[in-house]
Amino acid sequence: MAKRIESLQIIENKHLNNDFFIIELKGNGQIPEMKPGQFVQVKVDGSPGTFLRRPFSIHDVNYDRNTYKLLVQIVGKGTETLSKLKKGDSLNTIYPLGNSFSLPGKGQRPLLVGGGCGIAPLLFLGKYLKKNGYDPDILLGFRSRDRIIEYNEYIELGEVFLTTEDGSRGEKGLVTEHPLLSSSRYDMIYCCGPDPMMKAVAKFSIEHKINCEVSLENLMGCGIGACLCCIVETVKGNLCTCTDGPVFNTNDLKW
Amino acid sequence: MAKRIESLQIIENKHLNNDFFIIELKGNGQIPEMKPGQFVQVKVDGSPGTFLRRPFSIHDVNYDRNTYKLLVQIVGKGTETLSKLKKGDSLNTIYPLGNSFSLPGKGQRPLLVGGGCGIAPLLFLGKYLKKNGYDPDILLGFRSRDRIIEYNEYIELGEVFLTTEDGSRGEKGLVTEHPLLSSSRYDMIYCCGPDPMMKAVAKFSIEHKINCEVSLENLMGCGIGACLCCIVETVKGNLCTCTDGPVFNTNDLKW
Amino acid sequence: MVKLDFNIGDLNFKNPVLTASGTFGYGSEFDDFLDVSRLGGIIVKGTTLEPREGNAYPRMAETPSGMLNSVGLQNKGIDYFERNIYPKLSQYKTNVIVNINGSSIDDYVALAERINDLDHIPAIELNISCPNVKMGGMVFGTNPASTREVTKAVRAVCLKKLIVKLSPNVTNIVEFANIVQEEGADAISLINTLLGIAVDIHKMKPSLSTVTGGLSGPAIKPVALRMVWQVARAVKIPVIGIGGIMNAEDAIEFLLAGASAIQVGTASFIDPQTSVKILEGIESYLVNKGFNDIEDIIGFINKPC
Amino acid sequence: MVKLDFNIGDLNFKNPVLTASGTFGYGSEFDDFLDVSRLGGIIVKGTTLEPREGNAYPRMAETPSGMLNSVGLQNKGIDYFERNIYPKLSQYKTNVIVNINGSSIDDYVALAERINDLDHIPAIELNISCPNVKMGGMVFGTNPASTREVTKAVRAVCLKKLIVKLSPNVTNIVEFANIVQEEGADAISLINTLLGIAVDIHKMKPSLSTVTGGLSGPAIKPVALRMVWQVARAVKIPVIGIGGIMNAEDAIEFLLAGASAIQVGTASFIDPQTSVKILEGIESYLVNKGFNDIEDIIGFINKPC
Ligand SMILES: Cc1cc2nc3c(=O)[nH]c(=O)nc-3n(C[C@H](O)[C@H](O)[C@H](O)COP(=O)(O)OP(=O)(O)OC[C@H]3O[C@@H](n4cnc5c(N)ncnc54)[C@H](O)[C@@H]3O)c2cc1C
Ligand SMILES: Cc1cc2nc3c(=O)[nH]c(=O)nc-3n(C[C@H](O)[C@H](O)[C@H](O)COP(=O)(O)OP(=O)(O)OC[C@H]3O[C@@H](n4cnc5c(N)ncnc54)[C@H](O)[C@@H]3O)c2cc1C
Ligand SMILES: Cc1cc2nc3c(=O)[nH]c(=O)nc-3n(C[C@H](O)[C@H](O)[C@H](O)COP(=O)(O)O)c2cc1C
Ligand SMILES: Cc1cc2nc3c(=O)[nH]c(=O)nc-3n(C[C@H](O)[C@H](O)[C@H](O)COP(=O)(O)O)c2cc1C
Ligand code: FES
Ligand code: FES
Repeated sequence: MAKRIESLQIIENKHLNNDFFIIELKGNGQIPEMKPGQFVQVKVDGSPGTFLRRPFSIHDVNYDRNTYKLLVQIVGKGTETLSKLKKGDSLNTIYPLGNSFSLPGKGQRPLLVGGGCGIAPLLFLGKYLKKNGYDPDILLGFRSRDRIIEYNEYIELGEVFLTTEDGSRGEKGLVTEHPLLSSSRYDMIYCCGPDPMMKAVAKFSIEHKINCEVSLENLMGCGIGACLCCIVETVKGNLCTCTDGPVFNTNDLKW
Repeated sequence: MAKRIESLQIIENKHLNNDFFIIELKGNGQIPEMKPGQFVQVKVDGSPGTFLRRPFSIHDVNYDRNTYKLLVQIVGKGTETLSKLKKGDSLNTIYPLGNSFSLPGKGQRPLLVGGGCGIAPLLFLGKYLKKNGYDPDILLGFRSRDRIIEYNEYIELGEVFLTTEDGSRGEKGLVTEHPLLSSSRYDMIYCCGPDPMMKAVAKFSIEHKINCEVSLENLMGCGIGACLCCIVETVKGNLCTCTDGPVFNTNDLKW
Repeated sequence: MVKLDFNIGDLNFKNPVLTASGTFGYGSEFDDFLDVSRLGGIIVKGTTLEPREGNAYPRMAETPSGMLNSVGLQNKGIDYFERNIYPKLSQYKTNVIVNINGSSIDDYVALAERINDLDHIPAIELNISCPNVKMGGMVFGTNPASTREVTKAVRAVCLKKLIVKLSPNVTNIVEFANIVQEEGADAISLINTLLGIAVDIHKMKPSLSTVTGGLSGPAIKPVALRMVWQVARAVKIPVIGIGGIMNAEDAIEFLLAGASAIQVGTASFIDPQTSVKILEGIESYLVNKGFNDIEDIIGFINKPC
Repeated sequence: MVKLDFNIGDLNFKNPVLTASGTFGYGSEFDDFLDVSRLGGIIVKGTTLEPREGNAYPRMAETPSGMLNSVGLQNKGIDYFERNIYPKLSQYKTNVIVNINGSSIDDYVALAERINDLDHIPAIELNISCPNVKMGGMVFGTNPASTREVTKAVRAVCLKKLIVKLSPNVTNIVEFANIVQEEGADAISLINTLLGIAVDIHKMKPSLSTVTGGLSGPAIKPVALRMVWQVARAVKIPVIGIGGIMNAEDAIEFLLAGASAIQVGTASFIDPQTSVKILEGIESYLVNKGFNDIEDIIGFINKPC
């Protein structure tokens, strides 16, 4: 899967709420095959404070339309600048980057756990799991009822369980407090979200000997393994999030 | 005339051709009184290469509409970024800055000479002269027929004479080659344009003992007399273009 | 109310936001934009004994997140200053500090003596770091022996608070800081500009008439922060941080790294109100973080956590 | 056809565009984006005798027009390099240069000797300027005596072309350039990163685990250009310019200032194709300006006009 650098046309920039938006990009030629968990490095033009590219997970791919989507949370200047891009603008991206989630063993039951912008890679992953004959359950955590995004997309992939921190919908609390987790119905957990969430899920998985993969965030200089800035300490030594990850098995992490 | 710093709303950005555009800015409160020759310092957002503000002459002022205009030529990244601004966007400006053109003596005949983006301050000046009872003639130089801009605006102020470098309209050649100049009908010449043009006009004026004021361009750090970067060598020593100028009497310059 | 003031010896500054020499004129250039008296202090234009015309044009070039200048201390000299500028400066209700420059130690000493007589100037900033003059300037500030000599000589006559402004164009900034502390400086300010050049590839010439100039602006902030951090850990006297401070966040970085106060330089060119905005921003930061004395955050990154 | 090649001694480079150590991996990371063999040369990752894990996370921070890194020479050591990386590197039809690093002079000497045996490595770059390691690195490169000693020792054993990479964190760069020339270096490359810091004001901590890191990117370009200009006028051996080169215009600034070649660093992170774009841009510039040999523009700004 050769990496490429391309200026892609934005065919839609849909704002989900004040914090989240989805950019859909159209391939120039045929877009290459991509795998869930992979990411792209985006060049943010017109933001003087944003010198380096910004990494975003591949949220969804549509080979028929020849497009892929990024789900982005506005957290700083770079993402804010991206939020203002319009249909027809172009976005320079390097993609597809990184490794990807692995499929569960035959007949195993997968659970997807996500929160915040961590839900981004899980849609693509869920679709991929379904296509490969798995029936994922999905556990998503939000701050409150009105922060819930992409619910309709996930409901198509499997049963969706929700937690909200204020209890305004679903279970009250964090995803790790949801009874579903301790039901230990699952053989494989995929998790992406804020660090504390991933660490809690990893701890739970290790305790219950459930296979668990997380998609890590990290400061990235290059995204292609050249700068060695994005390391994560693993049992195999310092590995690069951008090439050895972003997906890691929690058994390999020093959490 | 107190200087102010304000984010002003763009109520129009009119592109005259590929190189020139006119931005009309609306005052927040009442715009202050401005004088022809004065300029504004504009903050260019979203252009990483553009660290400092950019100076532009006040092209036209409409106290009734409470607006003023800038006529801008695209020459680099800053002006290119400005060219893309749209109605409703805001532009942070410091204004009004610098000195201004002086009125001719009673009964004297003024000539305005301009070329390129140097025509910018002359419209405001022409209107000011007319209001004060003078009948300016106007000599404008362009590269070719299709580069002519603002002709209709100037024609309202007085008789307009044109030169084009390729002779496609008006006299062929540079403004300094126009027979009008050597007619020595004028008592006061105001000139703004490329350096070689201003120098040629200055030389002519000095030879013919005609009073002549030019509006100089310069690299500006601050625009308010604080950095001392914008000096011009004069018979009175190094003066600042931004506070002692931008308008200088050619007798004072070491040309 | 958050406590914002700090002292250099017994000289009190009502807040830590000062303006850097050569970037704030004599204050009056900014009267239309802000109330200069709100600031902790202003350091006025580099002043010399005799009038100076400065360097030839062009003296400025824009660079990535910064600018080069080679103004070369253009000023009308101390006589003119005393007669025409000092009276106006005395109206400001803030600490007005004169940045002094010379081509020889005698020049510096003479200037310091002249300023002893000016009641409304409570401190001088000894500039041994100007990269844009052939004689003096950085030559003093990049040589340990000359740094010692000029500081000692000025200290011997100076009745005002003495701030020494260091050059960043050295291998070991701490060495210079220690020297000026030993010689009796009351505070250290740093950094002056980094020596740099730019080339006009169309004209195939240096962008500045002097070839080299002083680099200022956000580009130099990481270097400035590093030097402030190094010096603040080494000396006992207050350190004033300078270099690429564009907003309150930048200023707070310097305070956390160990600066007792900061100077706003190039930023004032882009937004003349930067200094007061920074003052307000520092105050909100302290409030939000629950500190009621700015002292509590000075050098905070050095605290074990 | 424009003549673009240049020589270090009898080693020919087909063009002046190289890639900087630590920013281009081992070349293969870029195979998807460009034909590495088109470049004048590549300088591979900083290599040490023993494997190194580098510094703790976080190792990177973004700064205005630049970045700080404190990677700290993470690499798998010379044995691994020789076995697993060298064979692949030998496929490239360009000059592959190894950047060598040590904690002691013996380390440097041992590495140079190891590389003598590698036929497809025509030159080494002696890195005495890494700011991110406690032992060695910049400690060598900021002390004239150590610079002399290490250069002499390596020169004594090194059968390859010897390029010495200088640190910009010094008062007088020319002093260091003269020393390495005297000790037999075949070329000088500069600059390595400027020592800087950044502070996370939300966490109230340094942004890097090591506090200080190396500043790279356009922010340092004016300083890099200044040092290249100073050194190129002082020495006879070729100078390779490095620092904030993002595009052909930047590269040409360095050539006009006196560099015989340039290295592309941080820019490759933002656009992995920067190096080939620069190559093409230099060629068009020469054509447009009517030069048919790049030699004609090297140091052009020094010519009287
Ligand atoms: C592999 C990977 C996949 C990601 N996928 C997504 C995604 O699908 N959707 C999404 O919204 N976000 C995703 N992120 C996070 C996203 O990259 C950051 O939110 C973004 O870079 C912030 O840019 P900014 O300029 O807006 O923020 P800044 O102004 O730079 O910083 C704001 C905050 O974001 C943090 N931050 C800055 N840069 C990075 C970075 N490169 N990585 C992580 N944190 C950073 C800073 O520490 C700071 O707290 C992903 C990160 C990685 C490493
Ligand atoms: C008092 C004054 C009034 C001006 N009025 C007008 C006007 O009404 N309309 C108009 O189109 N232009 C005017 N200019 C020129 C205008 O400021 C420059 O064209 C503009 O700053 C270029 O910005 P840039 O980022 O697009 O160009 P850059 O990419 O910065 O540079 C492109 C070219 O413009 C030159 N340049 C850059 N900055 C300046 C500067 N501050 N002053 C002069 N030249 C510069 C550079 O040397 C280079 O050749 C005026 C300049 C001054 C000093
Ligand atoms: C145009 C200009 C003129 C300057 N003149 C002086 C001066 O006269 N004396 C001095 O000590 N520093 C002078 N400086 C340096 C500044 O005071 C300050 O140390 C430097 O610009 C770094 O801060 P900054 O990045 O915030 O601008 C000057 C800087 C600029 C940009
Ligand atoms: C992430 C990173 C790692 C680096 N590693 C090395 C190294 O191992 N050896 C070395 O000599 N220089 C190293 N450098 C310095 C670069 O080679 C170069 O000198 C410096 O970055 C300035 O150039 P630039 O501004 O174009 O990046 C590194 C730079 C970066 C950004
Ligand atoms: S981001 Fe550069 S190696 Fe991972
Ligand atoms: S532009 Fe700063 S003094 Fe004129």
